Amino acid sequence: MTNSIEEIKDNDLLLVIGSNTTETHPIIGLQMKKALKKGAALIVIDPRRIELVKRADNWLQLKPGTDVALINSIMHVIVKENLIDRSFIDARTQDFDAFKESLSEYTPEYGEKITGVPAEKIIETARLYAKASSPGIYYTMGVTQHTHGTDNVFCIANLALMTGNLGRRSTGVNPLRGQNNVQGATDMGCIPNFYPGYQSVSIPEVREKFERAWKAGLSPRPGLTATEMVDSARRGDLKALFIKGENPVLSDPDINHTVKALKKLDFLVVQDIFLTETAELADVVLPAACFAEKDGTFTNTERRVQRVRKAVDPPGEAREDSWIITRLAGKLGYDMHYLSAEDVFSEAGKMWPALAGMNYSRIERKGLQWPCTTRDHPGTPYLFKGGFPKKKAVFTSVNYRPSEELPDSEYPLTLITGRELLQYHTGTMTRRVEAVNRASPEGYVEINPEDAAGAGIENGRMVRISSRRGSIKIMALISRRSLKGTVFIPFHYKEAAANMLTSTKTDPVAKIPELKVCAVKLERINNAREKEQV
Amino acid sequence: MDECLDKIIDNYLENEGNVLTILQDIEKHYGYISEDAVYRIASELDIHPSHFFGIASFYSQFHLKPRGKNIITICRGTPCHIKGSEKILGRVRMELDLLGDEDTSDDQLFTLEEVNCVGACGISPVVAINSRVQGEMDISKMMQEINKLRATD
Amino acid sequence: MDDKKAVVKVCAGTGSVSAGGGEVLRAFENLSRSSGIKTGFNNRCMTQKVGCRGFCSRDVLVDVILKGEKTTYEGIKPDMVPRIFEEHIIHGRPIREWMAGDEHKRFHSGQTKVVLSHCGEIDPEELDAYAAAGGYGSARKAYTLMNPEEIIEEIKRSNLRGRGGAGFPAGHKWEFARKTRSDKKYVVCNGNESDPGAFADRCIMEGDPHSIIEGMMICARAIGADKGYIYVRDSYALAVQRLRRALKQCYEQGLLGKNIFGSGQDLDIRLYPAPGAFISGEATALLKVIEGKRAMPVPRMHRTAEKGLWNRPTIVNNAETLANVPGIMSRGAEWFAGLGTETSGGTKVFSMTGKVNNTGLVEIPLGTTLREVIYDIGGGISNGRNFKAVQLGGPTGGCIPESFLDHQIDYESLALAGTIMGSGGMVVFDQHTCMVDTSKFFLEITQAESCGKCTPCRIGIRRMYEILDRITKGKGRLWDIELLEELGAHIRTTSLCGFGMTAPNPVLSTIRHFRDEYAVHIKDKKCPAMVCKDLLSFSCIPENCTGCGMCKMVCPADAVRGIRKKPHKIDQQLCIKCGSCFDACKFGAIHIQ
Amino acid sequence: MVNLNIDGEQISVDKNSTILDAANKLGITIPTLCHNPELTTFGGCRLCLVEVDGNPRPVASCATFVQDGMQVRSSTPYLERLRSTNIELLLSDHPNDCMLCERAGNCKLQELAYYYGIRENRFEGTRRIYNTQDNNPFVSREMEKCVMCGQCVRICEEIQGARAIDFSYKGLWTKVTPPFERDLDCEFCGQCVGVCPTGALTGKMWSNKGRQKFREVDTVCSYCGCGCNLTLAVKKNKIVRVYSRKNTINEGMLCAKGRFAYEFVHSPERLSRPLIRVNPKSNWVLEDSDQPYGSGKPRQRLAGFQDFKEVSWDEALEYIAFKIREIKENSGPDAIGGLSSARCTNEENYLFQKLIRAVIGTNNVDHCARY
Repeated sequence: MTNSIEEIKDNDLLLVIGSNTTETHPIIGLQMKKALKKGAALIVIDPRRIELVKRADNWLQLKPGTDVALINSIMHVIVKENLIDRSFIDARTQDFDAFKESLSEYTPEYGEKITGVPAEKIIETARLYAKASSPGIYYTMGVTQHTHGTDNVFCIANLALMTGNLGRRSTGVNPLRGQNNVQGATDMGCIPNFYPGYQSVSIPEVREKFERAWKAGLSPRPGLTATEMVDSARRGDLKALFIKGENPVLSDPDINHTVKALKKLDFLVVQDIFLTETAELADVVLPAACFAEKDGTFTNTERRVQRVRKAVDPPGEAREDSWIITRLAGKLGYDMHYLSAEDVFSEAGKMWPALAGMNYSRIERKGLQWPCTTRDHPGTPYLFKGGFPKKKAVFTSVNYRPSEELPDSEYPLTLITGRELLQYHTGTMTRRVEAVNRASPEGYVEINPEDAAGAGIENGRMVRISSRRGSIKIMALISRRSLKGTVFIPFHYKEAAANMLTSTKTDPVAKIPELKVCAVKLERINNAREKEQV
Repeated sequence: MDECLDKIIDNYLENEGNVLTILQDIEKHYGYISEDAVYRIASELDIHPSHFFGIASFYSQFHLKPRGKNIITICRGTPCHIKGSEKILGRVRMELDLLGDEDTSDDQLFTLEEVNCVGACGISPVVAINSRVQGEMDISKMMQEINKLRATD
Repeated sequence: MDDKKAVVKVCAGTGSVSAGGGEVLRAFENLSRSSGIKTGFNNRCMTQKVGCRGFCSRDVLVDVILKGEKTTYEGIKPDMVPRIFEEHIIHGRPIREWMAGDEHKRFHSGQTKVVLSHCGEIDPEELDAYAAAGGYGSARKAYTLMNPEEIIEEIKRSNLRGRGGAGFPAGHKWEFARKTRSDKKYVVCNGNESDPGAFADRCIMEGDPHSIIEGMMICARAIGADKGYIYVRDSYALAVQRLRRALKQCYEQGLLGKNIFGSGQDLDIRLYPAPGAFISGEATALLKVIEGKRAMPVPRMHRTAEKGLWNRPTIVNNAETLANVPGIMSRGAEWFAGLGTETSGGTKVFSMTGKVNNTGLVEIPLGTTLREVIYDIGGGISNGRNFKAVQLGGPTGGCIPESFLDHQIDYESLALAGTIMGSGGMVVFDQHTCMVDTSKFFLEITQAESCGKCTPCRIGIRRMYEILDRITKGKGRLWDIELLEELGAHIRTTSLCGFGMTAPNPVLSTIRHFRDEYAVHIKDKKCPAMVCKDLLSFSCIPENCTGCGMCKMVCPADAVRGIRKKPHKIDQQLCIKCGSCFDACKFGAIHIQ
Repeated sequence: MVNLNIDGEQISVDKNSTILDAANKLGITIPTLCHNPELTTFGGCRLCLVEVDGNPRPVASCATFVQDGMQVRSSTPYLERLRSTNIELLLSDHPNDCMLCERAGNCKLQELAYYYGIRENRFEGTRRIYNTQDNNPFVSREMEKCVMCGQCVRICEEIQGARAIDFSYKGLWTKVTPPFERDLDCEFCGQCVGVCPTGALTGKMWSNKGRQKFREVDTVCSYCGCGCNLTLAVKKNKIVRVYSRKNTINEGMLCAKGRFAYEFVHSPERLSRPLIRVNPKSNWVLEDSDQPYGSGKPRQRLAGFQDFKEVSWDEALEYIAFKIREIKENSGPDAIGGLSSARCTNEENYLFQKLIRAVIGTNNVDHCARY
């Protein structure tokens, strides 16, 4: 997030794209509700009639995967009606003219044709956003989990730049992180091309700095992303995988593919708190401690580093991950010795200036938001106040590309996957909570009433959903939340796993799989319950 | 049933309606506040059903359960009380065999209600039988009325 | 009135309609029509429905005006109509024995009709009738000749005070709303009439709906409102119907809507029929209901005149208050102020019921004494019994004993006597009324009608009711009177809204004036008025009993034993103390102890 | 700014402050049950009454704006008697259940009753008695204990925007209910539980796990990215309830997962010893595995475990080190990869990528940022 959660309430316009915020980020949802109560306008861009739609001033129900066309046509209107922020563009950006040119064909009418959103709504949205004084854009995986996810993000950045809506309080672009410490894991360098603090592995000076600090030779080659590792394993190139606290069998696209790949590995280590579906395929399983059993820090979606504290002992011989990692490093002949979690934290701070100003006593009561470079730096509630790191922000022209797998006569529906309120991710944690299971006991496929009628399906019936990759049995939930021609499945339920169906096509840059669009078909089946009755 | 709901919703949309007017309409059409109707209208209009229940349960005029075929309303206003409405009430309860907080007879023929005042205090005690107000009521007149209604069933 | 025509006026208030007013009217209409064919008499006779005439104990009341001379009949039933028609209308011979007698004259002559002046005189369903009586002249004046400040000044000088209970000066209220800046302002007519037993507002709404609309128009002009609501309980079916019709006529005539009287000001008035609940009459609760919420009062951090409906300046005035406004504007503030006392101008309508000879609506100038009302207008206590107390202000008002009968009726002296003006309920009790039972009766209503929001009202009133209940059942404790006094004062002091602040009044006032009666209930387990049935026992006096069996027949509990022509006995175990045997016995053989 | 005097102390506050705000600023405690600064003013409990010179009646300090020159007394024998009577009234309609109540020791009503020394109750009478149980999975609703402070209704409407509950009925029988008194069916955020001053609303999973002498540990929620601050109440090495403090970034608000979904920590299915595979990887098919989660069975008896044997840490780590060295030697470091976790701490993630990069020697390290 460029801004803080606390700033949301002062937005005068909320533009929510591809984010079912009230279910996936309930507490950020509360801040949005506060803003709405204070009179903010709300624009929702989502194919589903999510809860926020009820409160929206404008709802753009686009066809899945047409985000680029939609945002480009919104920007077309902004240019055409001269609602751009010229002084901001001149002072703080470059390449605007070429970018402006690229928008010319995206008239609202053209946008309507591709996205299905009426041209008037596109025009109205453009005006509302461009004229707002402190608008905030909020998005999550609905924007990024596409083969053109990077393009979508560029579009959003362009939109904010051309209207000068960045670098102010309550004004910015805010991807909402879906997991407690995605931000931190990325910050800490658990990505193949960056060391901690987004320092590129391919820049020699940077590499040397880390080699000196870590007293080890480092590889200059950027590594593989998670999806690439799975592909590589299936090809037989990757021989060993160490998975810590992840359940790719359920969370990655195309489960059959993932399982085949993992089985093909020579050696798989899984370190987790439960015997997950992935762990069942492991050669060695290591029992880890959960969040309540260790000390450390999490970094939330607003870049706030906060203290995690040990409350209880882990069960049996389960150990904190840091204990396991340092012991293993020792066995491999590398001395990794730390007195405490804070010891590790201060090493990270030495390697990454944005964290250098923090220590545990500073964040004892309330966390700090990076960048926080010195011991008296108050942290950074919103980014780009004084300008962009590269001096001038670049406009990136993008063109609409259809999603990789579009519905056809054989697979006529588009599948969207996502989360629901009570269950969480692959269910490893929440499905072991009795109360959650009682309230959200089973998976379902949300089907538009018209599609359901077409297929002769009643509410609550078991149906079969298939894609080119696999098929699952699942309960039908007929609801107007879904756009006609699309179905939605939450991916928490292993017995009706959405990722049996999804495609492994990824974005060429970010390597994000296209989990939000794939083609499926729907069939009614006679469920067991029904047979018993007969 | 659906037509009924549509009418209620139309009335709401056309006449600056609110929860109260919808409840009045539901009561009018169904004779009580049907849970099913409330839930369907609530989802149609995106108003939470708790809003309806909070108001419906506030007024004695709204009924949360289906009612009998004939409604006997006994006024319990001050003048009627002084002129013996309690005696009539007790006798009718006995006659209809209503126990505890029951208000509808087992044969669903009668529902007995009390009202604070129907505004006809000059002719108290007042009883309304199927909204027909009858003044200067006494026990024997009351029994005749009940028997008449039983006979016509 | 054209004296060539015979005019028949049939009272058409709720009381009258339930007494057969509709049938009486139809009988007149039918006769008029049929006789018209025969005699060509039709043109001379017109029948009108008129609003309540206040004298409800003598319904159905019929006026026959022949050649300008008005004759009033009382207690008319449909089968009596042909004779009136034949003898009076056709032959000009009034029927003496059916004419309203002295009581009727007395009932009306003691009153000063201001708010009720149109009720019973003009057809409430016709705008023309109202206009013919000078209606909407005041509104025209307010919109075309006066500026808002002048209107407010006029109302202030008239000493008009809110007739809904608390008696806040109306002009001041309007001034607050006038001075508060807002994009929108509202005027709301409170026609909830919470008080069971009071029906003044209903009669005005039924009998003179246009006067309320005109009052609202003038108020809207004064404060700058362009939206009004008439809140009326939907069980007042006739009032709802008449108001709806009146509003429709106003829109048709351009009296409401855009650009009223060419003043450039708009006014839209909506009728808001809502279910009746006692608490809805409280202004903040009433506004919540219009907002579509539960009728729960909110703390008055701001005046409603400054922040009311949807947080906009809002005037909430009682129907009677608003109906007074046109008269003030046309006849002048001095005239109105002159009618009342120094602190409160004008008249007040009371709904007099209970054990008086003449019950009905009574309009008197403020400052009249209670004795005048009860004895002169009301004709004294019925059945020749003795006056015991009079309850004013409805279930949250207080009871006043005989010693206060010569006090003036105005806001201040009523407060001194421990009661309130309320919405004008007046119930007269005779010596056969038990004051403990009466208090319990009122608290039974108020404990159920509490909105449940604040602690003292929700739980406290219920507890007072329970204490009263045990006293009337002979289970009172020695300290119960003091406990009631403490709790009553506590509820009065700590409650959130006016409802809770006044709800203990019936108990506190009766303890104040009739403390001994409570003490007898508690210490001697006796009810001196023979009302609290748990403290009574019924027995048969063998010397008087003829064994006629009447008591046995009426006893709902089969508690009477005995064979014909032999003295009967009452089984104390079975007796439910309903009193039916006592009423049925013609020989005075039932003894109550 | 407005100057006023409370209990002899002078204070200057903003003109939109209430007397209660001003008193709080002075550190003067005025008892309340229904007041919550985040919510609209309710004015229902009538405990915060104060005396203001010139006013014939005490006023509710939560609902009265300050005025210049106001002389306020927050505590006099008269006021204390009024407060005590109101508590006594509340207790007359409250079950005598402190012995078993989850909130005993942490209950505002109990505390006030103690403070005012109310043992005998002069107002005993009808109590609300409700027999129906609310069968929702999360929130225990014992409405007999409700003091009608209305905080739950207001927070549900004003903050959560859910309106899942409202007041219903009237008089003594006024009650907070879901529509038609059905079972609570909402987002289960538990905001209502967080504000309830008594034992009327509690977490169902709290019951019989202990109610006092907790160790409170402040930490951060492990679900979504909002970073809500949690306080874990710990007793005998078990998390027994979860709540959030008001002065946190999430302002004391939580969602159903953060507040109620902590049971997994103590699940008997937790891994507790390192495992090494002994049987070949079976033909594992997802759809046919109908082993439900949360079956409550100890982990050894779950399907899946039969392919493994429990080993010591030393054995497991030696084995891993051996295999890694072997593969690195045969296929080079880039044949090895590591997937880290967005669940884990910054420190652990830092160490993990350091392990992969500095110890194994490859940049093949990633985590699930993309899902």
